[in-house]
Amino acid sequence: MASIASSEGDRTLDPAMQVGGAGVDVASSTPLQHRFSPYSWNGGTVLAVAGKDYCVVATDKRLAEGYSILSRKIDRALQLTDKTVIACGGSHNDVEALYNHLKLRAVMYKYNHEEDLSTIGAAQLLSNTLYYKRFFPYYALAVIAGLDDDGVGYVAGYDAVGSYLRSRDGYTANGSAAAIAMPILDNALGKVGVSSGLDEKPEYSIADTIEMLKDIFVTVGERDILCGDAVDIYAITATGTEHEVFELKAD
Amino acid sequence: MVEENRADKSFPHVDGGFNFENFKRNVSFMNSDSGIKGTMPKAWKTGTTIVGVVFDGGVALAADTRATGNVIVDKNCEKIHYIAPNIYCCGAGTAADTEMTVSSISILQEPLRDTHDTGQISSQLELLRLNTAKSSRVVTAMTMLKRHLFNYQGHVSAALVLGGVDATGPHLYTVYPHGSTDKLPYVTMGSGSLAAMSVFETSYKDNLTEQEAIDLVAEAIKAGIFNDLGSGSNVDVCIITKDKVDMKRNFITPNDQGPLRASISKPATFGYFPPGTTKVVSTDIETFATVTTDVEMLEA
Amino acid sequence: MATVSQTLACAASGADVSAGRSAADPHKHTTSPIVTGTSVVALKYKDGVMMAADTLGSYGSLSRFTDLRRIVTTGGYTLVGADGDYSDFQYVQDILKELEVEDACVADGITHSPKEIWCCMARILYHRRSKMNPLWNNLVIAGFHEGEAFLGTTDKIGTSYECDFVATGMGLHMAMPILRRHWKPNMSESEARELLESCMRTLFYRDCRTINKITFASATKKGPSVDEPVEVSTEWSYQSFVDPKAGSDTGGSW
Amino acid sequence: MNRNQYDTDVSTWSPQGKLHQVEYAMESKKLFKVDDHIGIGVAGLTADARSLATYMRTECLNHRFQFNSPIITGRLVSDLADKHQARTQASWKRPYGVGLLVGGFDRDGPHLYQTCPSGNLYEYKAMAIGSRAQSAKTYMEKHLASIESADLETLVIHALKALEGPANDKDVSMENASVSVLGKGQPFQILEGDDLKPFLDQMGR
Amino acid sequence: MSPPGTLKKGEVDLGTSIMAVSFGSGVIVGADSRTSTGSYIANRVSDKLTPVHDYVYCCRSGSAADTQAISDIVRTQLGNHAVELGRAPAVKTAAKLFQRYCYEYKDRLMAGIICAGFDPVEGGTVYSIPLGGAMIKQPFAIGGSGSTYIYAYCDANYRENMTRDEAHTFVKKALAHAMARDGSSGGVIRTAIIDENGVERFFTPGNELPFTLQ
Amino acid sequence: MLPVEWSGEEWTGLDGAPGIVYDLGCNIYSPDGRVFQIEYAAKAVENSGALIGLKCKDGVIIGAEKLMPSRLLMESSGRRVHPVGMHAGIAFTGYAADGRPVVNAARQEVENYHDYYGVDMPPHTLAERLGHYFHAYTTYGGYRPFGLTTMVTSFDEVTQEPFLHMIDPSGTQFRFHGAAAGKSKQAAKTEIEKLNLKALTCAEALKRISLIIHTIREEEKDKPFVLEAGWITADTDWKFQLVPKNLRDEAFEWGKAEFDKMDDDDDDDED
Repeated sequence: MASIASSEGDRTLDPAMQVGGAGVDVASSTPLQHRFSPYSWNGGTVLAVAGKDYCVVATDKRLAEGYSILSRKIDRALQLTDKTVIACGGSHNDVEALYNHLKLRAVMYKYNHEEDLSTIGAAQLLSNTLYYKRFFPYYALAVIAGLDDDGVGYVAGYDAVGSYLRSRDGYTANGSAAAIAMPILDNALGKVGVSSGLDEKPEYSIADTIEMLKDIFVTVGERDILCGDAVDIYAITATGTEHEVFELKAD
Repeated sequence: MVEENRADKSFPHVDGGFNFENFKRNVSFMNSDSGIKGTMPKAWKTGTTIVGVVFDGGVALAADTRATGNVIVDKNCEKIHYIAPNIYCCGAGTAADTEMTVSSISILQEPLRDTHDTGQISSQLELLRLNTAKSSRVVTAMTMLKRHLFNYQGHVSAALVLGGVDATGPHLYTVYPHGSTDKLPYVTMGSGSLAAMSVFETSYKDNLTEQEAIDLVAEAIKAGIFNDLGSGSNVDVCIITKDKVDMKRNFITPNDQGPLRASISKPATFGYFPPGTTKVVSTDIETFATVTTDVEMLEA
Repeated sequence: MATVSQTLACAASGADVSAGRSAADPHKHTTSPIVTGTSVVALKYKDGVMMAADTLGSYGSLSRFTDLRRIVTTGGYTLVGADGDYSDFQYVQDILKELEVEDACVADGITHSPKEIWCCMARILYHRRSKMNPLWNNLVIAGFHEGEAFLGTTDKIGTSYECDFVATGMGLHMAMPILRRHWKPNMSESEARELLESCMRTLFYRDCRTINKITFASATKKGPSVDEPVEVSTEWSYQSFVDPKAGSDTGGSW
Repeated sequence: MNRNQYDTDVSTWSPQGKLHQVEYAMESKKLFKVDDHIGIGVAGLTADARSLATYMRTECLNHRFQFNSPIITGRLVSDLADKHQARTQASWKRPYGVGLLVGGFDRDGPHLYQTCPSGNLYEYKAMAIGSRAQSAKTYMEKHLASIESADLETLVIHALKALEGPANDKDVSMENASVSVLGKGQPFQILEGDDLKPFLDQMGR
Repeated sequence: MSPPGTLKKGEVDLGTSIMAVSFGSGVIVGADSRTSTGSYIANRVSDKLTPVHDYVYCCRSGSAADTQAISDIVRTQLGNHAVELGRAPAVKTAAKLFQRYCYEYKDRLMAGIICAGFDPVEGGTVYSIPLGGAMIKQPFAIGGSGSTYIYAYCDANYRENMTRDEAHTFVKKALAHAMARDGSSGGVIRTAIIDENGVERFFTPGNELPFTLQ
Repeated sequence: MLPVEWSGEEWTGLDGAPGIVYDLGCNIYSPDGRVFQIEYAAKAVENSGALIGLKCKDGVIIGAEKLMPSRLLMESSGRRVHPVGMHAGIAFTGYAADGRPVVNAARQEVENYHDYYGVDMPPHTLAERLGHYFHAYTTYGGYRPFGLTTMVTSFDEVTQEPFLHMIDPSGTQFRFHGAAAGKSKQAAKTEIEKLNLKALTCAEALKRISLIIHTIREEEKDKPFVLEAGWITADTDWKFQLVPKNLRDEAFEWGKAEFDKMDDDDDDDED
């Protein structure tokens, strides 16, 4: 009987992995035990679109872990300056740590330079900050959105260790549903690599862009289980940043 | 002794039952450093919240309608399966396993026929009914399911809620992938089972009316839908009483996107593929055959 | 013990959490819980915040310690509840005590607000996870300060968020659905208590690591307080519980 | 003072041994933001003041990082005074050559502190430091009741008048004065140049 | 694959306290009612007392699937055997059948079984068939993960020639203590008394247990 | 501070006369075996407000006279009495800026002790540790001694009573029934000796301290001061507590009134 008792303590405490159905993973037979992981995968989808004098970035408010919803109303975006917003999917603890660090750096920058960090400067700072932890990375899938020094919309996407690229076509996606959102953006806005009508893509207004992003979130929310509940939308123009929350379905 | 050991090594000792060598092989593939690592095809899961409750004179079953692979593969799938005219079964786990397991005992067609045991399972419920001229009993279906799953030692990943009404009254079971069963007045299964159980543990009472049972199972499924990411979309309900089965497909649709979509005034050009989006590189039309139609009137 | 400020000074600089040095040193740290507590459940209501947890300290599956208090008060406004490893929670309590003494010594009439304590705890837990030496707890921090109820939580890797109601551990799976279904803003004290009892009852039914000896605590404008443990009522008398084979003779056993 | 010949660049010493450019730069910076809720005015060695301001800013940022809340001014200035004091007790250090007026708005209301090179720390209802502090103090003592009950606008005018002293012996102007304000719902802000016009107008300057 | 003697991933566990005691004219079997997967209680009122013949019961611990399957097989075989025999089979026969399967398939099964019953030759009889498939006759037997907590209690409190009521109280109290300390045991206490008159079943609800932790 | 300065050639007194160099640092003894720096530090204390500590029937109280040199000062400014743990507090008089590092050191000691041993630091240990701390600053040439006399009170869990200790700039510490420091400490001691401490409660003692301070500062009674106090009593659950303002104000007024009465009596006597 002793082995019955002793087999108890070793097994995982996560019931979702054990209850019949979803927890039964035929392909895996690794022994179940406590192993500490400093990371979690909390989802988070970020979409950003840049216009000629504006930028819109949207990210959902669901904090998920495994099959559970921890919160339906977290803030995934950081308004770093009047004209720069950063948003990340990934491991939320790292995302928040990254934000706290960036906030600190932005304030220090302002003390030292007596002006706000520019979007392009912030983009480089974000890259450096991520790469600084190259061998114990921040699990943060970041998008930066804002206006560049000329007042033109700027969006860039990052990997977790700081590689980044300003989007040539002015849109990017990162995080949980990026893979299914990107083709939609390509279709709506992409100029590179689309076979016809290269010059005929319409210039959307900031209002249209916001509506478009809402529609994309509704759409990907139907296919990505981690994406849902609500979206934070930040619209950045020379006069400042406007914030709006758009509800999604909660299942 | 030495001789025997050597023999053991050359010829793995299998004394009856099933052979799970392929399973072991797959695991070693998954764990090896070769290119296949992590690339085994991923089966669709039914994520799933499924529940059942016994009420005065019948059984109520219910399920959500989300199926998940890498993405949600079906937003409105059916998880309440027919077993017999008086018996239905909700399935959770790997979609293929639940569907095949259920159908294999419910109809003549036998997708799982192999040399090992379908000889036993081939005496399926339908045949049994034809042979005995009696309606199926729930305990029979339950026993067949548990035998089948026990034989596969958990590798057939089907977790079931089985309910029905037979000559001895209403019965409700859960069947676990390894082949154990429980008989209870209220049951839940799947990744949303804990959420759904929380509803039963706070709201169940003995001698529910049919309407109370319907409301209760719907509420339990909703708890799964809104708390478990593996479950979602709509609520299907199936009411089995002595004389009839009432399948309420999409009984509740709490995640209708209509109002959300309607609230968006998206630009007309968005989401629209204008003719010519896919560039025509060249055009070449060749006539293979000419089809003519001659209609000849027959005289009356 | 490093002081709070020392601990956090490192966290702020980010310096010592940078490289693989600490990550590659797994044998030094205990990375599994030993004496454990299960779910903590808490919610906001009209007068403040209410919290509940049972008093069991499990040792594997052994119900070893039967009177562990896993909700404590700290400062003038705050309740802290914890699941997970009890020794780590005691360390957390030492840190809380330190903050409390600091406030008392400065004696400027100001003590740390619940939100500050929540934030501080999240930093500490994140800092420890970054050293691959986690404090194995989910912490629930609740309080009532300057007329407002606060409720926040952080897990062992520092994932933290504010909320109107929260449940940790098994509670995340079984109490959260109940709370999401029945919680509403401005519940009365008795409604809130009833809802918490309903959560704790369900957890007692369905979590192997519970006993029916539960502490309820609240933080209101009168300050934080933790009650002595009580038993919640349970239901075992459903007809088919009493006689599992009632109404049928199946011939078999199931 | 006639110092114009020698104040064109930073590398020219005046006959009195002063670097006017540097001093002008310092003069223009007697007020520092430390956080949204804390500002300082300094009198003495500006280099020391800068170093202390940096220290205070870092402490504020660290506190925000740790607790996500503004530091309590009294606790910050206590640490600041400790820094002053530590410089007075060892022979290989020199005291900070600067005194600070620290204004802060905490959850229990506004506070005004003064630190001294000695390490002494005081909390005041109103205070002045620097070369012409005595006349300002005389003014403020005289108008203490009015200062204690003043709204922000009146307070700014009191501050400007205190700079002039009770005898109005020197006029303040948009060029030679700046005022920093902070309070409830009012993050630290420096009023200078045109910002001061309405106040000066009201004072009839 | 899981190592022998442990549960397979996702398998349902009877993590259990079970017990059987013989008294002069019969036996008493008892069990808790908790079935768990991990720390989730999948069934809080399960029935781990399973009849295999008119006067013979088994108490199941270990894998729910394995023990249900074994007891099904044994019940079937015992039934056939009884028909052939023309009278009720001996308890020892039932235990022997359990041993047969538990021993033969010891590397694939997780089953700890107590087989107890009444027959006219031996009276009330208790056999323990622990993991590995031994078969040991005992005046009383305890089993399952919860049993480790009550060995001393049972040693101190078991007496030969207890009356039926004394034995019943002994079983319920011992199980309550095991359920109190073992996180994998709990719920209600189900007991059955088997003697020459047949089987009588009893139910002690979870809120009326003779002992709970205070 | 130093009474001498370096002329470039030799040490001279401030008046230009040849200086005495024995008092420049703690590492120099005078020919008659004194360390002048310590004595000078004690001077700083003797120029400061009074500090009075009493061990009473139901606890320990320490009261301090805090001078208010400016109308613009907040009353709470420059506190002389500080908690250093839940069960301990200290008060000081002398060179005020030196007080805070001592308070911080005491807090660190108390906290570390509790962290390490899991129980509160006993009073005599706290006094000893602080004494060492003071003393350390009297043994190095590079440092100057603290210009402070400090009273320490803390509660002993074992004997279930609060202790009163006093530490002077040299680091010398003793336990007292009643102690006084600062300006006119002799006069204060005389007054303390008149009290029946075994019968006095802390609440009563607060008033007595007020009266003593009013009495001994007769010379400068027009200079405003604030009465500060801290106590550990049965009523505070043996925790150190700063005496609430209303009680202090009440005691202040009582002391003032009593003193005025006595003063009047004296005047009458003289008539």
